[in-house]
Amino acid sequence: MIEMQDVYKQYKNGVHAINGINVTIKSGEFVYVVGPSGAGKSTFIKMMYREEKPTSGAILINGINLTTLKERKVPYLRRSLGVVFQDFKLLPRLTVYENVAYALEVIEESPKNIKRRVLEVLDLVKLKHRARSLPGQLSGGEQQRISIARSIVNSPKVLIADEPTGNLDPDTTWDIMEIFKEINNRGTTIVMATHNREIVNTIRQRVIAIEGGKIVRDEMRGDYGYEA
Amino acid sequence: MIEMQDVYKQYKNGVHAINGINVTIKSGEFVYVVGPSGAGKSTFIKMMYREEKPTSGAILINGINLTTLKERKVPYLRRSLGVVFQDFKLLPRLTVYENVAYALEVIEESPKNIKRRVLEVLDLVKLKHRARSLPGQLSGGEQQRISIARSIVNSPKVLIADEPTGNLDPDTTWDIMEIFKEINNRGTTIVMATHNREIVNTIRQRVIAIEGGKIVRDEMRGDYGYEA
Amino acid sequence: MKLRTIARHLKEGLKNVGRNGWMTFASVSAVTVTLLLLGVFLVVMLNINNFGRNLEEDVEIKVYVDLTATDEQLRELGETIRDIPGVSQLRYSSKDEELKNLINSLGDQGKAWSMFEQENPLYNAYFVKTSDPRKTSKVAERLKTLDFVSEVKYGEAEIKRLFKVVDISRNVGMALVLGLSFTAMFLISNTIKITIFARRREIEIMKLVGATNWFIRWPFVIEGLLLGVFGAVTPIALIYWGYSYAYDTVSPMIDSSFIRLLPTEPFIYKIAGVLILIGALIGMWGSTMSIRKFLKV
Amino acid sequence: MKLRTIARHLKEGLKNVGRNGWMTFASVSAVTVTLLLLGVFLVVMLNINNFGRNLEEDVEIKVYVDLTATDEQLRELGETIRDIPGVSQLRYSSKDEELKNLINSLGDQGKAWSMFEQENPLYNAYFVKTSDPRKTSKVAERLKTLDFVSEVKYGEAEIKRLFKVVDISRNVGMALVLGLSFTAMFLISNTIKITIFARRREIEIMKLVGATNWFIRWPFVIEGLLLGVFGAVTPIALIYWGYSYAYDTVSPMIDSSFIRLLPTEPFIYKIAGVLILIGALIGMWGSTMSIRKFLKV
Ligand SMILES: Nc1ncnc2c1ncn2[C@@H]1O[C@H](COP(=O)(O)OP(=O)(O)OP(=O)(O)O)[C@@H](O)[C@H]1O
Ligand SMILES: Nc1ncnc2c1ncn2[C@@H]1O[C@H](COP(=O)(O)OP(=O)(O)OP(=O)(O)O)[C@@H](O)[C@H]1O
Ligand SMILES: [Mg+2]
Ligand SMILES: [Mg+2]
Repeated sequence: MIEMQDVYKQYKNGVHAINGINVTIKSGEFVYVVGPSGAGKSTFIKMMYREEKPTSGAILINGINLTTLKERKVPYLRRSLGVVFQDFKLLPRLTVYENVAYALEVIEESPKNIKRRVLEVLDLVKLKHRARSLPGQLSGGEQQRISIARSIVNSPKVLIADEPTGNLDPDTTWDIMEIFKEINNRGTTIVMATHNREIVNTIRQRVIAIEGGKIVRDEMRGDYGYEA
Repeated sequence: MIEMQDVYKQYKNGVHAINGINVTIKSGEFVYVVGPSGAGKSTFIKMMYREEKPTSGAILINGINLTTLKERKVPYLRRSLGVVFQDFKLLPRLTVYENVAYALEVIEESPKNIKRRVLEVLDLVKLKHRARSLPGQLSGGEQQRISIARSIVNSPKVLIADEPTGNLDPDTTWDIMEIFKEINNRGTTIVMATHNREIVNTIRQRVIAIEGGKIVRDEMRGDYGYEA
Repeated sequence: MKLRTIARHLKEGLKNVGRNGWMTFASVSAVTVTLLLLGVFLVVMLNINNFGRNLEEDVEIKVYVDLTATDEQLRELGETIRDIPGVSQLRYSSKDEELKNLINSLGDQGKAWSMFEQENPLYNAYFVKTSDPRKTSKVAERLKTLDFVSEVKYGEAEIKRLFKVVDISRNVGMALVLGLSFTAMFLISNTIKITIFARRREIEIMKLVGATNWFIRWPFVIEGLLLGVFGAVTPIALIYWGYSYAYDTVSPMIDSSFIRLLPTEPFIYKIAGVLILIGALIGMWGSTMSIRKFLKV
Repeated sequence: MKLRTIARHLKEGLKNVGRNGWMTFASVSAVTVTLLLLGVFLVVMLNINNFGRNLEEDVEIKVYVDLTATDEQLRELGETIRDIPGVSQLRYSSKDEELKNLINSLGDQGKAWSMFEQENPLYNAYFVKTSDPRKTSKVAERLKTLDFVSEVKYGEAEIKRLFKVVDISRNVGMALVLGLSFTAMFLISNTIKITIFARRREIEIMKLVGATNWFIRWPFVIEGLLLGVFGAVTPIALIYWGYSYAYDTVSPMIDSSFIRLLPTEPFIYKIAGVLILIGALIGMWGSTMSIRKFLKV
């Protein structure tokens, strides 16, 4: 369960990115986060895995209070999550295989299990044949899929994805959404920021719309809104 | 005018990204380049501003033969183009303003003109208020818009855009497309790789579909194809 | 930490050395150059130090014996001197030998003096060396109090000057070696710091996917260790080769009593040990310190 | 290149120094430490060199004059000697003065010899110094051929040994300074190289938006120049302060004739010049060389 209470976030340069957010996301939910560019979606998401700390307010994830969580404990929080970053955040010197394996190495998984799991998820995102490439040798969409593969490789309880399909063509996007739906069906909570109206309007789920750092809409089986 | 004759591109790691492309794009045309992830769209585009050299074949842009162009002359080619990179390629240590200004500084524009033009295009992409931020302090979509601003600031004869709306919400996407259409109306050739079916199917233009490094479709007022 | 994780860190540290190609080369060569400098310097300074010690050991006290002393008393005096604490060597020279030495030392001109051979105005003398040259003046004072000792000479002024020169060069040398060591440490850790700074994004990413600080740190520490050790190899080889060569070819050419090079064998191994230790420790320390500030993500 | 572009490059180079914060600090401090080391070393070596020169200048040739020479002939000999090329100083000492010196130098024991004052077995002597101490033996050979010269002495063996010692320390010193200079250059340019390596993506981006190589290069060159100059400031200040202090407090304590420090004034300025020049040139050269390989995009 994810809970935010009265959360505000002001960046060091003075920008108010989040201006009072109260929200509860139950275990097993699938939530879209939508909103215009610069609305605060990524900030909202970054606070969940503690890349950013809120200026005020409280955030709870599965009972862990992120605002009082000790620095030392943060890695253990992150291991229970899977994160797809908007800018991929792949390790440039590691191969695709090693990048995905890294998320399992940190939890000291056995080499045999690592190998099995990594090849499994690479196959899932259709990039097994690129296992030995470096991230710099991949196309934009391929990098994004590696980031997705890494986020699900450790079978996280919560999957947080920041625009996971921005660099993907519609077919691949649907493939990825199939994967997400299946993971969700197995009980994983999914929070996904997206600009993709087609997806939001087709796979109907809870929609949280953020604008100017505030939640302006929160519908259980919502649509994308913002008709052009 | 852009012309490719029998172009092949094999990357150093052995991947055949482009496998025999012949295409002519006339001055003032507006061309979408579509295709699945990893099809070779970015490679196709990178060869136009000579980030990548073809393994064989010839590329001509406005009469300049890129395959025989001297290293020394490459900067002058690039100055006549505007490029929106898929990964933005902003200078991390320069502010938003300085990033956009850089494209004018290299052509030794006068400081007065630089200031006027830069503020003009920042206004156009609605990021004038972020002029003094660093790229790292921007949201994904904001960075993308800076990259767009930089690509049009020197009023290029050819605008090459690699997925310029991947990180933008639909409203902002339409704003950017308005800008592109206007530039195109003033005579600028536009080549734009995109995954956005909505745009391609709404603003009907020439569509070049690439798959496996080959042109599989080239229609004058085409649609996105690939129905999900 | 599981055993396989330790193995993983070792493997990863080793791999990083290869992965960072150019950066590794730059770091290793900075370490190489710095340690080479430090090594050469150490070799030179330890040798100069040794020259100084040899010089000091040349210092002798001359004890002139009263002419009234009988042979028996002369012998007894010799034994008394030998028993004084701090005396390490004793040599006797009769007044006839002394005159011969004087005449010789005056060269051709001295021949004019040879007529005094019948009527020698000189004294019998004992030549004393002390175990620690710094004790010379104390031993000399003691000698003065003995019976039948007519005069004690040891070139007080010269000895003081010599000690001063030796002390100055020794202190300057020590200061330079110390300064150079700190410089070496600073430069090596600085270089490592910059290369790690260039990888701060990677460290951030590692943290974001759930790595603990130690999980990230270990491969870096091992990498630093390897950089330091690799960087120490060339200087050690060069110094070994160069010093052996210098010792074998230069030292026979020097016919001086005090300018002698330290023998190659144990000396070079000590230098090698010092260099490899500095390389390894600074390498590890440098990377540990450097990543610290990037771990706060 | 337009004037405003030159101004832009200057401004940009200066800005970069500020923008790169930590990297600038790391580079400047590497330059600082290296140049400080080099500076201290230069100071020490130049002084040792100077000691050597002073030592050499102490070398004298003794010319003993035949007792048969009249006062007139003695005077003429003096003039002839003065005219020999290479002779720079000439001092006369009569045989009576010589005897006094000898008796004094023998200390208490010498008193026994004072009875010879009536019947002096010594010679009158000229003391000759040469303009270049290395010419001593040549001048000595020439002196031997003159009339009324009975003997020429100049401690051949001692001089050769002295020269050997001076030569060895001078050569070792020169080699160390040279080695250290190269090391300094290498380390400085290496550090700059690494910091630029960390910015290679930026250089790539600049090229991709149409910058020519020189447009990219200039700010880097200026930045390198500034890094070098900034890095030279601290060493110069420290050496200036330290040497002035050493000169004012240490030199009065040293009562030796040949261990004298070089006077502060023109000496320190030369050192400062050398350091700032090395800093600036290597800084510029380092950045120019380093960005070269990243400009091929
Ligand atoms: N590190 C930062 N420092 C300062 N300001 C920031 C930082 N990151 C984001 N911002 C600002 O905070 C606001 C919200 O940014 P955020 O990244 O959350 O937007 P977003 O909703 O994810 O937008 P997008 O759809 O473009 O990714 C923006 O105005 C942005 O400029
Ligand atoms: N620098 C590189 N080195 C080696 N292979 C590369 C490199 N860049 C791209 N590739 C490979 O070339 C193929 C085409 O890549 P390209 O980036 O052109 O695809 P794309 O059509 O732009 O895909 P996307 O829509 O995901 O951006 C891919 O299979 C990719 O893995
Ligand atoms: Mg975002
Ligand atoms: Mg692409």
